[in-house]
Amino acid sequence: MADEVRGIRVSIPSHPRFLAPVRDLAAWSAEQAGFGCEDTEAITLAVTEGCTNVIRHCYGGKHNERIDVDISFSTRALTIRIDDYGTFVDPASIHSRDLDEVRPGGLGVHLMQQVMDQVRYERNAWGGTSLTLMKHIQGDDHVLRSGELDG
Amino acid sequence: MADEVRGIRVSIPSHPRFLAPVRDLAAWSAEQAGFGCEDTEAITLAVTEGCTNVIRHCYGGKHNERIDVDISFSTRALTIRIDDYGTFVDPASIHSRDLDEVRPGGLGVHLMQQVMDQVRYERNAWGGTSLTLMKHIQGDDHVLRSGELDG
Amino acid sequence: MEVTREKHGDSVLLVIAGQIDMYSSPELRAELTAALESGSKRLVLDMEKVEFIDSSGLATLIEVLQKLRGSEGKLRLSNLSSGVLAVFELSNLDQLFDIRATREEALQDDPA
Amino acid sequence: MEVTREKHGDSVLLVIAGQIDMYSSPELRAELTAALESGSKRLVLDMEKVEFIDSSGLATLIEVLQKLRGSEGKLRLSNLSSGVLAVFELSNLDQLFDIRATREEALQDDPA
Ligand SMILES: Nc1ncnc2c1ncn2[C@@H]1O[C@H](COP(=O)(O)OP(=O)(O)O)[C@@H](O)[C@H]1O
Ligand SMILES: Nc1ncnc2c1ncn2[C@@H]1O[C@H](COP(=O)(O)OP(=O)(O)O)[C@@H](O)[C@H]1O
Repeated sequence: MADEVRGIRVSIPSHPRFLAPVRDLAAWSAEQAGFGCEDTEAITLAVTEGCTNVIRHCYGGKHNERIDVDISFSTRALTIRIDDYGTFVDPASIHSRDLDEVRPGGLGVHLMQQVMDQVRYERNAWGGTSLTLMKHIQGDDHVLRSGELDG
Repeated sequence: MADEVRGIRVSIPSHPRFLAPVRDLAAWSAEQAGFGCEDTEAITLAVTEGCTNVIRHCYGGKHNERIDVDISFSTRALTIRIDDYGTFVDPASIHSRDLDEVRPGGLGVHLMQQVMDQVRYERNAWGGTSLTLMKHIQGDDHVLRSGELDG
Repeated sequence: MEVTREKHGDSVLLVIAGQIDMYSSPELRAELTAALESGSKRLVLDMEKVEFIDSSGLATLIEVLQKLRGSEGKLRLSNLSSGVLAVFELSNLDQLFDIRATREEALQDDPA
Repeated sequence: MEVTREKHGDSVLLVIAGQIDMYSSPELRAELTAALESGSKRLVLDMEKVEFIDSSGLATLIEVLQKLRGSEGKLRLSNLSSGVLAVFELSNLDQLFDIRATREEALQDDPA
């Protein structure tokens, strides 16, 4: 249980309107974890791309399905897990376009991979897809030190 | 399912550090629902008081227990449900102090009752307490109209 | 929440910014205690930049009033936004506290 | 997101503020389309107040480039914050777009 609540979990409808508050939560979490401005922007970008892809590809633009975003802190990394309730998609089929072939779209996965230390797709307990985004905290100037959240 | 996701649900650890992001989410939700500045402040106050009481009275100040905050929109009201995983407390035992007897504390329940249209305590499915805070939207200048969230 | 402390003659001015809730109240309490212990008889809290206050914040301020009771010390609040003032009013505390419109007024001596 | 449109000689200047994501991109697309249809050959997007852009925003801008291809129309971006510029760079788009440091520079005619 203790581990389970070492962070924030938010569930939103699959409507793009809810991307902004999720981004705010991710930014707040990144700042609490001790990330600087640049890394915080990177994290909000990645979480936006991950959720956008769920709305677009998993739910086909339907606005009232459920997306769970789980943000967990440790002293060494921030990990964001994005869970959908759709069908599991083979991670091999999820990849960016060739950057030289300029067209609208096809950049989300590339951006996530560029700014995060880990981007991993797995099947979740509900048969949908779970996307894990992880970024290491550099240095030791972070705010949330080991044990600080203990009761 | 459609009804279930007509809003945001956030789970936080019972650490006062997490009151601010919950307040931000509540403020965002109130603005989306069409509440003005004053009502939005009222709603953030009530949700803060509700969560503070859970941390203090239900979890005795322990920081790593779980609190769920469920924010749901309708065209006529904003409803915030705060669930704890403690033991159910008889609502009759939850009341404010006499306002004339000035002492630190004892104002949270009073403030919630002043600013919300409904403040209701119930036993939840986990045997803990569920606090429902509801406020009606006055007029019809609200943003989230019926159906706008449908896919 | 951020608190800055300035000496103004007899008074100590605390300029408070941000949100006062269960998380920041202990820090506010520490700042208020330090100010009281600095020997000043008059404490002025400028609250222009306070965006939010809840009952934990009110409790912290009531504690100061109670500490000052029977002493010559005085506590004044200034510059409350309408939202913050509303929380005092809803709690019937707007009459209990000495609330002034401006920082200058709060720092002024009362006519003896 | 907020967009304001101004006519500057030959050019249309769109000042964009806020966040560009999947939610606001359709509105940005509509504003860009309206600007293109107003008959102006040159479009300048001032992005000083853009706090966030994601791949939906990039896609919307690439669409404009593609519409202008083969015509005399031009698209220029100005005043990108370092965070917004980084998203262009990460996508190898900083060379594709005509990005200028200031709004004035973006509004200037190129030497013929
Ligand atoms: N959550 C998802 N579920 C299913 N397929 C996905 C998901 N995310 C990405 N994909 C697949 O990976 C491709 C690349 O995604 P991305 O780089 O974000 O570009 P875009 O979404 O603009 O196509 C998508 O076109 C889609 O086929
Ligand atoms: N979530 C809760 N669980 C158990 N008891 C509660 C809860 N919330 C409030 N109470 C009871 O109601 C009383 C009044 O609460 P409140 O008006 O917020 O003042 P305070 O928390 O400062 O005592 C508390 O002292 C407590 O006994």
